[in-house]
Formats: sequence, C-alpha cells, structure tokens
Amino acid sequence: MDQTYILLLLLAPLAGFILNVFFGKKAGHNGAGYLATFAVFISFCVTLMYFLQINKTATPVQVNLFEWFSFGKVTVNMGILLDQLSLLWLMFVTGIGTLIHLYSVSYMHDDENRHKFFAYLNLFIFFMLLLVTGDNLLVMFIGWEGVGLCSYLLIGFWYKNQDYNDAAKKAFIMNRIGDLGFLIGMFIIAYLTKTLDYAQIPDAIKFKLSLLQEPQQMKFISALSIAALALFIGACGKSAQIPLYTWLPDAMAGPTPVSALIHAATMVTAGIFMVTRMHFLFDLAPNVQNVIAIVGAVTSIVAATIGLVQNDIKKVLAYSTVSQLGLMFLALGLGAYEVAVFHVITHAFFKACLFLGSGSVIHALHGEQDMRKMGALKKWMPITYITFLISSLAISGIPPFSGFFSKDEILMTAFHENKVLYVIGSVASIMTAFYMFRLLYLTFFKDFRGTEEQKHHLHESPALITFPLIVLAILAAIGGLISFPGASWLNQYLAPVLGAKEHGEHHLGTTEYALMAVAVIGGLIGIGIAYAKYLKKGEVPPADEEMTGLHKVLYHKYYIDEAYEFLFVKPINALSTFFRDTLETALSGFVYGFGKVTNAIGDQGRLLQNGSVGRYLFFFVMGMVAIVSYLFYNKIV
Amino acid sequence: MSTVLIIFFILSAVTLATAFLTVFTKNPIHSAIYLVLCFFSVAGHYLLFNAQFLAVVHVIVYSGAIMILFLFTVMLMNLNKEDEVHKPRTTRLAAGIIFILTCLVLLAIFIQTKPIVGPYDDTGVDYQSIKVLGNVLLNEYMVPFEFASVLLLVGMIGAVLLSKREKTEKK
Amino acid sequence: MGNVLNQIGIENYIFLCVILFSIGVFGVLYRRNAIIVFMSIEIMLNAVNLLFVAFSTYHQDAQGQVFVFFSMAVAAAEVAVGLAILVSIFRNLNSIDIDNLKNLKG
Amino acid sequence: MDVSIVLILLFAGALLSFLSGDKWASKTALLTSVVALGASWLVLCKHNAKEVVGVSYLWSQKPNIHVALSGDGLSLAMLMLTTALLPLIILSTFGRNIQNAKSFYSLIMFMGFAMAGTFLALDGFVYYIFWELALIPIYFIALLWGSGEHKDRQRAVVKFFIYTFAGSLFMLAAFAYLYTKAGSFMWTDLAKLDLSKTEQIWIFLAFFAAYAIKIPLIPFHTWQAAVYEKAPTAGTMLLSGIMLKMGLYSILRWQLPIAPLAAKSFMVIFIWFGLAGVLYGSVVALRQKNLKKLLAYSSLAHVGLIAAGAYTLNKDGLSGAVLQMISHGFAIVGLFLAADIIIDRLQTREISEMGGIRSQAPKFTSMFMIMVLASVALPTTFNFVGEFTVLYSLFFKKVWFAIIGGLTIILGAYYMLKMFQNVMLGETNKKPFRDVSWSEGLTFSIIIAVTFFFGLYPKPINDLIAPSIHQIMFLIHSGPRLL
Repeated sequence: MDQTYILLLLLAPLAGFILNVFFGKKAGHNGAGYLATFAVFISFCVTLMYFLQINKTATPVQVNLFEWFSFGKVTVNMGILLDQLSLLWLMFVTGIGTLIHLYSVSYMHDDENRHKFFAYLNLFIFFMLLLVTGDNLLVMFIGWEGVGLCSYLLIGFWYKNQDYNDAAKKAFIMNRIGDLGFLIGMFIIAYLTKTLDYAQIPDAIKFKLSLLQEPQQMKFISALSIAALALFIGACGKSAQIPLYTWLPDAMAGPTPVSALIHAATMVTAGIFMVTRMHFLFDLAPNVQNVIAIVGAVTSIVAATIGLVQNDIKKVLAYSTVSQLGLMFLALGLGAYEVAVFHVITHAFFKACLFLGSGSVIHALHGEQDMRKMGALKKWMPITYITFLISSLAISGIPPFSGFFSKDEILMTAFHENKVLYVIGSVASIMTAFYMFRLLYLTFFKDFRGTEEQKHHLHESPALITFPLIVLAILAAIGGLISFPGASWLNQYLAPVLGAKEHGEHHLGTTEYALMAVAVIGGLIGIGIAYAKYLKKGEVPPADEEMTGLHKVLYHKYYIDEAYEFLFVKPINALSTFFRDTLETALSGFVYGFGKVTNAIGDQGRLLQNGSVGRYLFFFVMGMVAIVSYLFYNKIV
Repeated sequence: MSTVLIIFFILSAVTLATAFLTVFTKNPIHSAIYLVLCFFSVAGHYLLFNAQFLAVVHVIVYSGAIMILFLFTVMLMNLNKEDEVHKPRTTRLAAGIIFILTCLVLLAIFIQTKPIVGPYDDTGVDYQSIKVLGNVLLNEYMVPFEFASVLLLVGMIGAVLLSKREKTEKK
Repeated sequence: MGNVLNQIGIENYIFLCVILFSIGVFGVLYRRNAIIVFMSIEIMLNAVNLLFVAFSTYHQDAQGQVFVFFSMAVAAAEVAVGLAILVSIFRNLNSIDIDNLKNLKG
Repeated sequence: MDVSIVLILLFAGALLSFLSGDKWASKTALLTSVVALGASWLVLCKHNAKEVVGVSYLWSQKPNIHVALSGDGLSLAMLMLTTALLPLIILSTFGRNIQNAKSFYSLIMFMGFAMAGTFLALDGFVYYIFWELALIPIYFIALLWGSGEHKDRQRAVVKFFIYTFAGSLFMLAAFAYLYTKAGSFMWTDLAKLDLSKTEQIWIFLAFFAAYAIKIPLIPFHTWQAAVYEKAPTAGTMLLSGIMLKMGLYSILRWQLPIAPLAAKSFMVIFIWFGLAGVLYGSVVALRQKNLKKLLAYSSLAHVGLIAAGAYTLNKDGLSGAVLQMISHGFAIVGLFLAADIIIDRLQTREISEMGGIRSQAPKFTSMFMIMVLASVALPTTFNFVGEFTVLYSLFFKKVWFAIIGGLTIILGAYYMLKMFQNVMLGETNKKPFRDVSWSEGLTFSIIIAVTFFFGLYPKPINDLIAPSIHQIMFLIHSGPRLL
C-alpha cells in the first residue's frame, strides 16, 4: 500500500512532465499549466496524508523500490524514506510548488513554450521529491543533480538570449563543482562504512569506532571529517555559499516563478537538508562545523553588503537569499539543525512570497526589473503591496512575523556559542532590513519613474497571481508559530530524526529577551535608515556610471565574477588554446616525425642506389667478405 | 721434388699469370686469348688428376664453346681496340684492396682452421672413368642432369630471343 | 697410378684456387668492360671447378666431378644468355661500359 | 547454436549487402544487422540459461592455432554492444545520399564482423587477425566516403592506418614471443604462463603500444580528431562507438591477465596515463571550433577515464570500465548522430556558424540535450553508473585519482554545455532546419531508451559480466598462475 502511495507521490510530477513534453502543446491554452499544477497537487495530497499520519504514529515509512546497482561492498537500492524531516521538506516543496505552479499559469500565459516550462517545473518537483525522500545518499544524489539540471533548463528558459544561457551554464557548472565534493564525500563514507543508507551509517560508524583503538579512532574520525567537508562543498554549490555562490544572482535570468520556487524556496535549501540529514556525521567533526559556521556567517554578511546597493529588484532578492542561506549555515555550523530547518521553512514562505510579488511587479511593468524605474506601485497594486510588506517585515525580523522567530533563534544560538558570529549575523540582519525596505520604498512608494507607456498599463495582477501571494503572505505572517520559543512544536517533531538535543531549547531568560529586543531594534534601525534615505529624502540610486568608491565595488559584487574569470576561466581557456594550437601540433608533428625520418632515410638510401653496376658489385663483394669473415670470425682471430 | 709437383707449379704459374693478364690487358681480344690459355692450364690440372674425360669436356666447353662466343661478341661489337677508359683511381685502389682482403680472409680461414689433411687415400677403385661418371650421372644425378638439359634449352631460347632485333620498335 | 695428391698436397690446390678466385673478383671490380667482367666471372667459376676436382680426387669420389659437369652446363647457359644481353645492351647504348649502365638508379 | 552464428550472419550480411545492389544495400544491411542482433540475443539467452555458447575448432596443428570463440559474459556484453550499435549506425545513414551504397554498407557490415570477431576470439592468432581486419573497412570508409579535401583526408586516414598498424605490430611480436613460451595461442594457455617480471613488462608494453594507440590514450591520440572529423559520420560512430572499445576490452581480456605483475608494478603510471587523457581531452575540447573534433576530444577524455579504471585492477574498476564502455558506446553514437544531423542540415562543421536551432527543431533539441546529459553522466543515465563505479575504483586507490578523474564531471559539463549553447541556442538560425526524420528519431529513441533503462537497472549487465570480471581478477591477483 505504501508503495503505491509513494509511487503516486513520486510519479505524479514525472507523469506531468512526460505528458507535458509530448502533449503539452496540444492541451489548450492553459492546459499544460493546470495539468502540471494538478500533478504537483496530487503529490501534495499524498504528502499531507503521510504528514498527518506521522504526526500520529511517529514511525517513518520506508519502501524499497528496486535494487539500483552495487559497487565495492555497497549495494544501492532505490529506497524511499518518509520520516519527519523528509515529510517536512515535502510539505513545503509540494505546497509552495503547487502555489507557484498556479501562479505560473497566469504568469507564463503568453509564452509560446509554456508547456515546456511546466514540464521542466514538474520535472524539478520530481527530482526534488527524490532528493528529499531518498533513503540513501546516492538516491539523494540523483535528485541533487536532477534539480541542478532543471535549474539549468529553467534559467536558460528564454534560450534565445545567450546571456541567460551563460547564466544557466554557470549555475550548472558551479553546482557540478559542488557535486564533485558530494561524490568524494560519498566515496569516503562508502569506503569507511560500506553503506550509503542514512539509517545504517550511524550504526556502522559506531560499530567501527568500537572496534578501533584510540589512535586509529582519531584517524577514522578525521577521515569522516574529510567526508563531511567534502559533502559540505557539495552543499556550498547547491546552496550558494562562498565561494560557489555567484551563480545564484545570475540565475535570476530565469522566469520569476522559477526564481521563487527553485532559487529561493526549495532547491537552494537542499544543502541544508543534506547537512541536516547527515547531522550525525557533522556532529563528529567539530572542525568542519566551525568551517560551516564561518562560511555561513561570511556569506551572510558579504551577500548582505552586495544586496545593499543592487538596483535590479530580483538581484536584491537573490543576494538576500544568499545571505539568509548563510545564516542557515551559521546555525548548522553551530549544531542547531532544527533552528536552521525552522529558518528554511519561514524563509521559504516569505522569500517565495517576495519573489512572486516581484514577479507580479515585473509582470505589471512588462519586464522592467530596474527599481530606479519603478515607484508608487502601491496605488495600482494593493494586494501585491500588502503581501510584499508582510514578507518584508518577516524577513527583517519584526515580530510577530515568522522571520522574527527563526532569525532570532539563529542569533540566540550564535550568541551562546560564539560572540563574533553573533555580531556578524546581527549586522547582516540589520542590513537585510535596510535593503528590503529600500526595495519596498523604491518600488511601491513615491512617484512612478517609468515611462508613460508603462504607467498607462499598470494594473493589479489577476487572481491566479494574487491568490498564491495571499496564501504565502499569511504563512509568512504566522509561520513562526510552529516553533514558538519555549513551546516549539518543530523541535519535538524533529526530535526522532535529530536526536535529543544536548544544549536543549533555549531557556527563555533575561538574556534571551534582551537579545530579542536587540534584534528587533536592529531590524527597526535598518528600516529606519531606509525610510530616512529613500522615503524622506526621496533618493534614487545613481545610474551605473555615476557610482563611486565602495558603492561601485559593492555594486559590482566585489568584482568576484571578474576575479573568478581571471583566476579560473581565463587560465583554463588559455591552456585549452595552448593545447589546441601548440601541443596538439607538436604531438602530431612528433608522430609525423617518425614518417619524416623514415622518408629521409629512404631519400638518403636512394642515393646509394645510384644505378652504377660497378658500385653494386663493390658492395656485393664487400658484403660477401663481411659475411664470410663474420661466419668464421672466431676461426680467424 | 717430384715431377708431378714441378708440373703442378708450372701449371699453376701459367694459370695465375694468364688469369692476371686477362684482367689487366687492355685489349679485349688479348684478354680473351689469355683466358683461353688459362682454361687450357686448368685443363692441364685436370689431366694431372687423371680426369681425362673432364679435361676434354672442359676444353670443348670452355675453350671451344664459351671462348668462341666471347670472341664473336667482342668482334661483333668491334671492341678490338684499347679504348676502354680506366675506372677512377680510387676505385682501382679499392678494387686492389678488396682483392687482397678477399685473398687474406679466405686464406686466413683456411690456415687458421688447421685442417687435418691426409693421409691421402689411394683405394685404387676406379672413380673417374667415363663409365663410372656415366653411371653416377645417369643414376644418382638423373634428375639434375635432365634439369641441366632443360636449362641449356632455356638458355638457348633466351639467347636467341634476346639477341633478336625487335621489329615492333620501328613502328 | 697413385693418388696425385700424395705428391702435391691439397693445400697447394686450395691456395691456388683462392688466389685464382680472388683474381676473378679483382677483375670484376677493376674493369669497366662488361665482357672482361664476364671473363672474370668465368675465372672464378673455374677456380671453384678446380677445387671440386681436387677434392674429388682427395675423397676418391666421382661426385665432385659430376658437380663440375653441372656447373659447366650452368656456365655455358649463363654465358649464352649473358652475352646475348650484352649484345642487346650494346645495340641500345652503343657501349658496354658497366659504369654507363645506370638505369637502376632509384 | 553458438556464438559463431553471429559472426556468420554478420559476414553474410556484408556479402548480401554487396550483392543486393546500391538501391537495396541499406535495407539489406539493416535487416541482416537486426537479424544478427536477434541471434546474439538468443545466444545471450542461452548463456544465461547456463548453456555453453563458446566454441573451439582446431585450425592448424602446427603452428597450434584454434578458432576459439569465447562465450563468457564479457565477450557477450561486447558482442551485444556491437550488434546493437550496428543497426543504429546503419539506421542513422538513412536519408543520406551515399555514393556506391553497396560497398559502403558492405564495408560497415564487414567491420561489424571483424569487431565482433575481436571481441569473441580467444585464440591470440585469430584475435590478431580480427583486430587487423577491422582496420581495413574503416580505412576505406573514411577514405572514400569522407569529407574535406581529398589530400587532407588521405593524409589523416593513412596516418591513422599506419599508426594503429604500427602499434599492433608490437602486439604481434608479443604474441609470437608468448607462442614460443606456451606453444599455443589460446588465451587459457597464455594466461597460465608463468613469466618472469622482465618478460611481463615487455609484453605489457608491447600490448600497451597497440591498445594505447587504438583507444587512444594521450599522447598517442593525434590520429583521432582528424580522422573523426574527416570520416563520414557512420565511420566515426563505428570508430568511437565500437572500435576504440576493442582496445579497452583487450586490456581486460589480454593485457592484464597475461602480464599482471607488470600491471601491478606500474599501475600508478598507467592510471596517470588515463587521467592525463581525462584532463587533456576535456581541456582541449573546451575551445574546439569544430563540432566533430570537439566530440572526438570528449571521447578522448571519457576513454581516458575508462582506461584509468581498468588499470586500477580492482573489481569496481574493471566492471565500471565495462559498463562505461557500453554506455559510452551508445552515448557517443547518439552525439555523433546529432552532429551529423546538424552538419547535414547546415552544411558546416564550424560551431561558430551554428546556433539558433532549438526554436526550429524542438524534438531534435530535446534528444540532443538528453545525449549531452548522458555524456556528462547525469544520474539515472547509464553513463553515471559506469562513471561512478570507475571513480570509486580510482578513489579506492587514491583520493587524488578520484578528484582528478572527477574533474571530468565539471569540465565535461563545461564543454558540453558550452557546445550545446553555441550550437543549439540563441537567436533563430537564418538557415531553415528540418526536425528529425523518422529514422533519426528512431535511432535517438532507442539510444535514449537504452541509456535510461540501464541507468536505472544496470543489474542485467552487471550480472552478465560479473563471472568474467571475477575470473580476470583471479588471474591478476592469484599468486600461483592456475586457471
């Protein structure tokens, strides 16, 4: 029975994909979209069913579909595991997925390739489900690479523009760098524990450790640490952490629903999911945890600073996503997995809402993304505005919206563990508040700065677009309740997966309340600055060429892309050109050299063959003498 | 020093001297005549061995047939002149060196191998009379003998064909 | 009549034949006239024949002499064909100088 | 019914295609190749039913030569690859205008015959004959039906012929030496030989000369790109899809079991040979201007990885190498088919002159995309299973090997996607582009089906080759040389 349901869960989006690929074009104007939405909705229903079930029974469901392949001493099954963690992820993947599909029906309604778009979206959902539900690392890897592929396809959806294709390619390759890390990590784990199943790895590690003496134990653990580090590199690629984050802002080239679904709510959190899944491994490797925490903190602050000055509405959101992901990794590095998961969920709500809101804006402005050419949209788009405001408040950490709870938990954890990281995280949060409200003010307030033509066409988006916005805004507003400080449903729910917490829940004391107050004040300060700058003074960010100093550096993202180009892409291309033009010719010449030498010998030998019979006779006689002397050599001497 | 030995030395001297002269004389006709003499002295050697039949055949084939052919050819080509240009000096020197080398190598092999020679058998059995030779030739060497005849036939045809003027080339 | 080699010794014949053979070789290398070269070849053949006969006597065996017959037959055929070739060469080139025969040049 | 029937059918196919005349040659070839595929399928079924399908006839007492054909899993897997790819390759030429078709298809079938023979032969002498026999048809195919200036083509093809032939001569010498030792050419006898280490090293190197050129490993690859470019695409498919597998297969079948000591002592060097090919091929492919050359270099990178896997001498390396061989065979044929379609439609080989095809030919784009994804070893494609296993075997030896070999997943994605972007995407091409014809679509569909089926369920192949791999492993690692 479980098998049927799980197949339904997995195959519904896949069927949607296949149907859309083959028949999508014939399915009427919005047929493809509704079909895709329905497919995801089926998955959502199945998920909901299991979610309710596990809330009651608290026993995970595991199904083994078939044996995939084996290597070394490891046999890999196509196994599906529905436990608390994966069901939680499934809930918001399919839930938000359904909403975004619905949104896309309207958003993409006049694109000629929309059936492809929905096919890709469905494929993405399928791979995401596989990623989340797989019961071993390799099945997760299928999903891991699969979502990367869908991300590639969707970023480059408007394939006629080669810049978009470049962005898609960049995303795929950056992800693949991480994937190599993931592979190496898997290899190490498979080598050490002879299994890749999540359920068996901890036992195998324990068993191995019990067999080993003290010095070998250290060695074993350091090997596992390397595995953890390698996996983390994989997570860096997928979840856009330093140094592999540069693809995510570029990925905004894709249609906005894609940015909302893949590059904000679901795929980019796969790294966090994986680390949470493998928490037992990371727990064994404190050094790696430190690395994760530091990388997360640095990413959050770097991305936040870049986000301060971006003018493209989606770019701001993209850097905000990177920054928020950094905060989640900070939490992961500190061992507070459930906190990270909490933030993933709230983030999914409000960031999806923000992206969809920005999509609504862009839709209304017919593709304009530059905030310098927006403004005063509040008047025309009230629903978009309100949902956007709620989400902005949520991401800025203003109570009682969801972001407040989750972000506050992260900062609190950081405060207890490491003060420096706490300060960095807090600064990043203040910046977040600033740039989100900068975005809000520039887009929805003051006067409209676009063309008359655009102004004429301004309108609130249709219901298919506003409905998901409203649902997400509600969730963004109240989502924090699932882990209310002191009485966290989420922590209890996840306890079977993540184990009993040694540091437990934060005891709500004076320090904690003080910290909350600090966080709120910080958020308000950020909002205040934005208010003063953009609403009070009515500033508009300068045009590209007028930027100076730090502003310019930030606007150009610290020139990281250029640095990568200079450090990696250029040298490797130069090497390639060198190989192609010089080394290939040289090698080829070397081989031809054999022929040439033979030819030359032949040419010289030809001269010997001068046709003179007299000469031939000479050689003949000399040869005869030589042969005779050779035959009787030992006799003569 | 027995008579036979003396005869041997005289014959040998004649053989070698005429052979040398054959090679050295400029006029081909003279060469041919020296060669005839050389062949006769070789025939003398055969007689010394008491191989009369062989000696006779030798004279007939070499001095008679082959040398006449040579002389005819020489005359046919009208080479009755000392107009041959010498080979370059280096070549001649090299030829000399190789001559000496060949001699030395062959002799050295012979001397160094220190063959155990003699005592010479004298079984008294007749082994080289025409009768015996005929028997051997036509029994034991029947097949080669026939082949030799075929060879001669082919040689004859070949010689005729080769020396015939080609008629087609005129066209 | 006893074995003549008792009085002469096979070594002397070997020396003689070696020298005779070498003279033939020398002639082949030394002269440009193809006919003389041919004659030198005949000298070499004779040297070998002579040695055959000498050893035939040494072993008191007719086989050596039989071989001489064959080699004579071969020599006769060879001379016939060879001279015919020379004649046709002479017809074409008006010379039988072997240094002029360079058509084999590769 | 044994494996020889497949060889006979293939040979008969060559004859029949020649006899059936230009008009019907392609159909005859397709039909006979499909029949051969069916026959090898039947043979495979028999093998799986534990029947002996190998044969051995005495050919000559002195020298001691047997016409021995192997019926073990490894050979049958390669046989299946050959007979499965042949109809696809023939199908891919449908709709093309081919001069003197009867000779063309006859040569293709003959090539299939020779390659199948190479995979099946268990007697070194017969193996060598088949090995060289395979060279002859491809020489003519590339020379007579190729493209480009006749002089350039001749230069490339003659170089290829002489180069590979020269390499093979070393192998012949090795076989001659082995014969003096064993008094037989039979694989079973040769593998039993107890050779000293020095002997093994020389024999190993002699085999290596033949295989490294055929596969090709760098720096012996210089014939490859030029020939792939000049040859007609069917020829390129034969070369890249099957023929270079001959070298890889032979490493497993001949080189390692006969000279295991040498393989063991120089393992690291030869793994580096393979890995260097991975890096070099990938890097060179990045900036190729010519589509077919780019695919040639990608092939260089992939076979480098396969060879590295084979030289790790562990079970994963060997079986991964076989899986990768088969998957690469299908993928590369698909890619070259795509390249051929583009070249046929646009009449150019320069990537810079392509682009903007996607909007004109959506079906073709999807199929090409899937082939590209298979080539970059996306999970659930067959290539992933092979590549993963090979990389694990490399990891088993040294972590660095796996990391360097793993760079292929990054660089491979880079050059393939770059190529795809420049060839397919962008503003709509000015030249009209016809979408795939039914024969091309069918070829693609079969390849895609195989790729995904074995990507998700490689067990049949794994089970098929496992006993052979086990046997080879035993021959390599067992101390006293007993069979």
